[in-house]
Amino acid sequence: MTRLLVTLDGLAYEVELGAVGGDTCQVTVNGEALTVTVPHPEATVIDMEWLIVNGWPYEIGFDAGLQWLKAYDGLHTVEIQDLNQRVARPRSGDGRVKAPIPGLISRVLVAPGESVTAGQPLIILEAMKMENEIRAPFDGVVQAIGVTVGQTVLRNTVLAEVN
Amino acid sequence: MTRLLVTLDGLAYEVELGAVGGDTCQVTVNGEALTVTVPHPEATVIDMEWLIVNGWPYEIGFDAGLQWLKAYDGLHTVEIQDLNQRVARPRSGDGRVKAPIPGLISRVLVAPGESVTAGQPLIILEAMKMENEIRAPFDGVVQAIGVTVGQTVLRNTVLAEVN
Amino acid sequence: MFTKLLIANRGEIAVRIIRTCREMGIHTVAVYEASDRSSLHVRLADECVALPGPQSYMEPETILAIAQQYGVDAIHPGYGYLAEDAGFIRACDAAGIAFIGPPAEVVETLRDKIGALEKARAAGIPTVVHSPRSFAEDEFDALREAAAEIGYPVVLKSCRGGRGRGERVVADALHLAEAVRRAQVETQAVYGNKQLYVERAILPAHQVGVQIVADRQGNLIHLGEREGSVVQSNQKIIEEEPALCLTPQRREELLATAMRLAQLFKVENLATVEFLVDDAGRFYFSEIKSRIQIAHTLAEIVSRIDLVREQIRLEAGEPLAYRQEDVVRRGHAIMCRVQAEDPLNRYLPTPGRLRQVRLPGGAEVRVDTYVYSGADVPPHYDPLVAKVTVWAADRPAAVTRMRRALEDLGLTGTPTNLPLLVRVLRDPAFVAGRYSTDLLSRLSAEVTEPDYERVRRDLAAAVAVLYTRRRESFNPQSPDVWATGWHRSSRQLG
Amino acid sequence: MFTKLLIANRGEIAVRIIRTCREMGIHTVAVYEASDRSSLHVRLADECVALPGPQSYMEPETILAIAQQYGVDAIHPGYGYLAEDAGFIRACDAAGIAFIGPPAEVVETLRDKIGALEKARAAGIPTVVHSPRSFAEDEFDALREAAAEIGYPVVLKSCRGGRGRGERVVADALHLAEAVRRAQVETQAVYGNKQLYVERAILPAHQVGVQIVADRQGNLIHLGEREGSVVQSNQKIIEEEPALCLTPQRREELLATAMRLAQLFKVENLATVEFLVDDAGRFYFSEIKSRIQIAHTLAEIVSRIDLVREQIRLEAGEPLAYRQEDVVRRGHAIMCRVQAEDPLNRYLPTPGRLRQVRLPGGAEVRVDTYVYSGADVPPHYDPLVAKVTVWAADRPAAVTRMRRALEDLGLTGTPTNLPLLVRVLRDPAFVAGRYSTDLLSRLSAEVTEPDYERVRRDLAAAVAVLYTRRRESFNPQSPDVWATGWHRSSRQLG
Repeated sequence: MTRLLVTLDGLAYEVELGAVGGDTCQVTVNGEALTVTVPHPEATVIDMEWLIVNGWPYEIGFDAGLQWLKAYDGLHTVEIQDLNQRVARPRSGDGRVKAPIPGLISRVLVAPGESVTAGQPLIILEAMKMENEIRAPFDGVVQAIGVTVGQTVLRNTVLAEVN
Repeated sequence: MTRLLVTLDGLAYEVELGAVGGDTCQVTVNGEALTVTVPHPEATVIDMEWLIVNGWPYEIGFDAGLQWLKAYDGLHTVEIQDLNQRVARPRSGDGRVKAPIPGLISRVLVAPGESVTAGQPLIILEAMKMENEIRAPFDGVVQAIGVTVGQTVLRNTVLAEVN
Repeated sequence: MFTKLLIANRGEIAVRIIRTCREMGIHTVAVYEASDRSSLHVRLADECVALPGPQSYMEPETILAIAQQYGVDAIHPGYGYLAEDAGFIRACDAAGIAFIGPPAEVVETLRDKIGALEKARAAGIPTVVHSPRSFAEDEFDALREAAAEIGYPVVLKSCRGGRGRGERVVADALHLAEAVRRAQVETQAVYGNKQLYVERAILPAHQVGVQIVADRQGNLIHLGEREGSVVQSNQKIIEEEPALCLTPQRREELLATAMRLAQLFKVENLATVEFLVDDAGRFYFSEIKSRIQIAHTLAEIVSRIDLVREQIRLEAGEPLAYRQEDVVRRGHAIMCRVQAEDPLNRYLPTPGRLRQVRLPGGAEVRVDTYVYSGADVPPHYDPLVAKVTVWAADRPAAVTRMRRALEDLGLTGTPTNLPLLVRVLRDPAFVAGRYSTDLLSRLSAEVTEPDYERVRRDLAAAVAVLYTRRRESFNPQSPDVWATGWHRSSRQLG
Repeated sequence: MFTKLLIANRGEIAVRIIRTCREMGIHTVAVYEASDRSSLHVRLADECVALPGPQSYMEPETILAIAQQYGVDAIHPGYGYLAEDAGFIRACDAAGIAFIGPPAEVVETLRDKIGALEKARAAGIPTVVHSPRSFAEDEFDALREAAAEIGYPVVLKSCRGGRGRGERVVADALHLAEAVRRAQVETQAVYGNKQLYVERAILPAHQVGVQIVADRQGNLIHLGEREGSVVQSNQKIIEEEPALCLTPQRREELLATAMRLAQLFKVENLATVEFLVDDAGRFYFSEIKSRIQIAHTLAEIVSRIDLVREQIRLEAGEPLAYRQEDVVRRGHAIMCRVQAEDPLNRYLPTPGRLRQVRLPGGAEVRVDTYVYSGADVPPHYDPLVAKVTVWAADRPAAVTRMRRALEDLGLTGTPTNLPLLVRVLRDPAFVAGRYSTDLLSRLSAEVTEPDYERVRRDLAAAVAVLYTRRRESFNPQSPDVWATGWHRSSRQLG
């Protein structure tokens, strides 16, 4: 039995569910029993995009990190906590600054050792003819710059580290 | 170097080609050199459906057995002979009668041991509300009937054998 | 207005009805059978209900029970299935659920096809010569006598609904028995009824239907006529509007006759008044279909009126929003039915999973379908996969627009009749607009284009590359499939 | 008429041009750059030619060399790139290749935006207050003085082509320097030019463009006006026709003014005369775009005239086929731009491969796109992925039709702005038709529906199932990604 706390647009739902491998599973949300059908159980999980909950069909888009969910009525933010695992929330102080999209490094505005304040632009990343500022996540000191001007980077390439 | 005799709508073309793994390959057709680009070389082969030949793009549909080819101008029949392999043409006398489509056996018209003539209906296969006659491939004797009335069969299930 | 509507159908027409309901703010309930679960109608409805089996779409009790359980206030039957089932309509009436369509009595009158023909003839309207009654399975001798009296060639027709199922042209008495047997098997499968009647065949012919819209207040208008003379296995695979086989004067006569018939039979909601037209332009009343038709998209794209919206409005008791003179008809429209049928295997149905579905887009191209990349064409139903409807200012432009739309349309995973449609759209007789119901048996030999030599050469190169790549990617443990020299005749490929 | 035409563009507009050429029987040559190879325009063209790099679409020499090598007799530039490059037009003239668009002199006159504004004002037409000249990168002080003289808020604008790139509203002098720097970076990237000028900002405003069609014989007509006031990053993401911000009387005045301007500047082929309209309904001439626009589909779906066909016909020297009174305008149309942009990440571009593309269908819904299931959104270009245009008899029906079309549209693989578009289509101010260019900054809080509670509960269940299935299917060798309790803040997911 998996127990999850699903927070949708800030509203928390306690969800309990058993095996999810087949095309139908029983799910309890805040004590209410629901039947969830996965019409294409054989599809790879990343392709799965619609489910039927108690006879209501939902087409769902979601991001790779399951941070948001797109339903017919627009976007919903999502947080999922596994109540069985009780792992402490990791420190929020990850100072690795990653490329949010692929692109070209057009300028580097700071140097290692320099002090920066939260929100200060560190690097300019050009993609689709737009100039995107990559900013410091918090106040701190630049530990390293991982890229040079003119370099093409992939999504999630570490651009800089701040601590 | 692969050498093939490709017969398209009854017209024969002698084709020579080297490695075909990448996105571009050199092909000689009746002595004329052509460049063939496969825009999605990473796609599984069954999904491949367009190529660029000397700058002319072609969208191509073909059946699982490569017996026909659909291009923008309609259907073309295809036969391919590997000139390097020189395997004799197998005897055409295969008497196994297979289901051309999935469906339901609604009637069996002959019994093992019965003599039949080419084209004689052996079995009625119902699919999509249509009655399809499955006929004898040549004159002969029914060796076996592999199905019973009411049975649902998949494509290529052997329904009967005649020899 | 209704608040919750059940769609008692599947496939493209279910999707089409859901779309209008969503535009009208009406909550939709879809029904589906297991093999149909990937259909778009299930995904797009507000609620969806699983049916016990493939036959359930045509089971009045099953559908009505679901309608009551889900508290709907209206049922849209689409075409086929329960669309012309008077008993079902009465059951809906009794349950206080609106049936989107004509009253039971109208349906009953119209489904008695021989009675309808006689009533029309009594009103002075020309009809096709037909047998005075229909015949049960054990009345073959009587049927044969009726056919002899009418004179060959004759057409066998089902007493039940349309869509051409069971219809067969019989050239002479010798072929009658076998034709009757086959027609009965088919009508039994489709309509659950084997009763047949006989008509004199008109060959070559044109099939013309007039779209009628009628309110409960007694007003009715027509939205013009369409011609469906490109026929395969009795199904109209290509239809166009306006009809090509009519002179302007004949067109006016035919439209006026259709209006008279619609009034005579007191049609309500949507109906199509159907005629056969011979090569001289004479027309004969054939029947009235009192439901939405597959080809209704032609009237919609020409008139820009949403016929499903009108159906729902009229059933809710609202009057017609248009007078005849408000209806603007200009330009030309063509509709093609894309079906899962194998063009190289006698057009046998080809259910299966579609890998890629790429729909055509751009100006004045409309697609109605229940499939998408990864969806299934289930084995139990009609092979209709998609309808493509185009409009243009004139017929030549509509023909070239349809041709490019069909060339844009990509469907892989299971064979379809697309190559046949493309061939018709390139056929000189079709392009010239000179054809009748025998077009498909007279398709001209391959169209030769200036680039023919280059295209063949390039396709040979492309096929060689595909074949070699495929052979190399296959599992080497079954070399016999791919390594034999004469690939095409290899045993393993059946 | 032309026999072979090169499309000097990419993406949806290249596909759109190819479609009309195929309908006209004109042979097409497409150009593409490696990352763009999976685009539909490459697949649908008769011939395709690889370009050396992403910049090549805007290189006059490269394009002209290909045109000559392939023996084309016409070039269609689409929008952007070479559409308003007078030098390129002259080179085409010199090479004897028809450029589908106005003559070089007209383009030159119109691209001198300040000159055009002054010429219009001299003719008595109201214009926005603007700086008397434009400023180079090293003339910041002069630019600041000009801004102070006009009075804040002001708008910075590029001297080069449109599409809003580089345009920035500046609230006060404090923010001018940074805004100028950013505008210059952007205009350099898009147009290869940093020259800026200053206009007085009209806030809130409405952006209205009038579609003009003009032949070489001096005849011109308009196809009505469209409003593009739903603006994000200076791009009109939703446009509609007719404009909502005009009374019938103002509309007539504005259309008449647009016709006068079109004559004044001797426009030829297609052009859009653009105005700013303030909340009181006063309009100010802004500029003329002498090319086809992204939103031309609105005029097409309302008038049912194919504008690309008209462009080609007119360039071939044929006269206008329509008089003003022949143009039928009825109903209402809306167009949305679907863009590859991340709605949760400041709408940053999201190039990548699309897994599933499911286009909406049904009545009066038109889609223009270069993608399909499995196609790439390349990293170097505009994030525009698809345009959805709908028509209905009135605006409320058009709004609900667009809403259902957007809900029908399925795009997975990379985020898009679809959630934003859906939200606008549900916003009360938009639905009521009372909005101006600041709509997106005033979008109402989430729309609460009656079923809100049930939908949330069901989505929570669905997410839980998806999450659990995904976690189970993932490689157990990296448990840290999925097994941490607070999934969202997990380091590994960045």
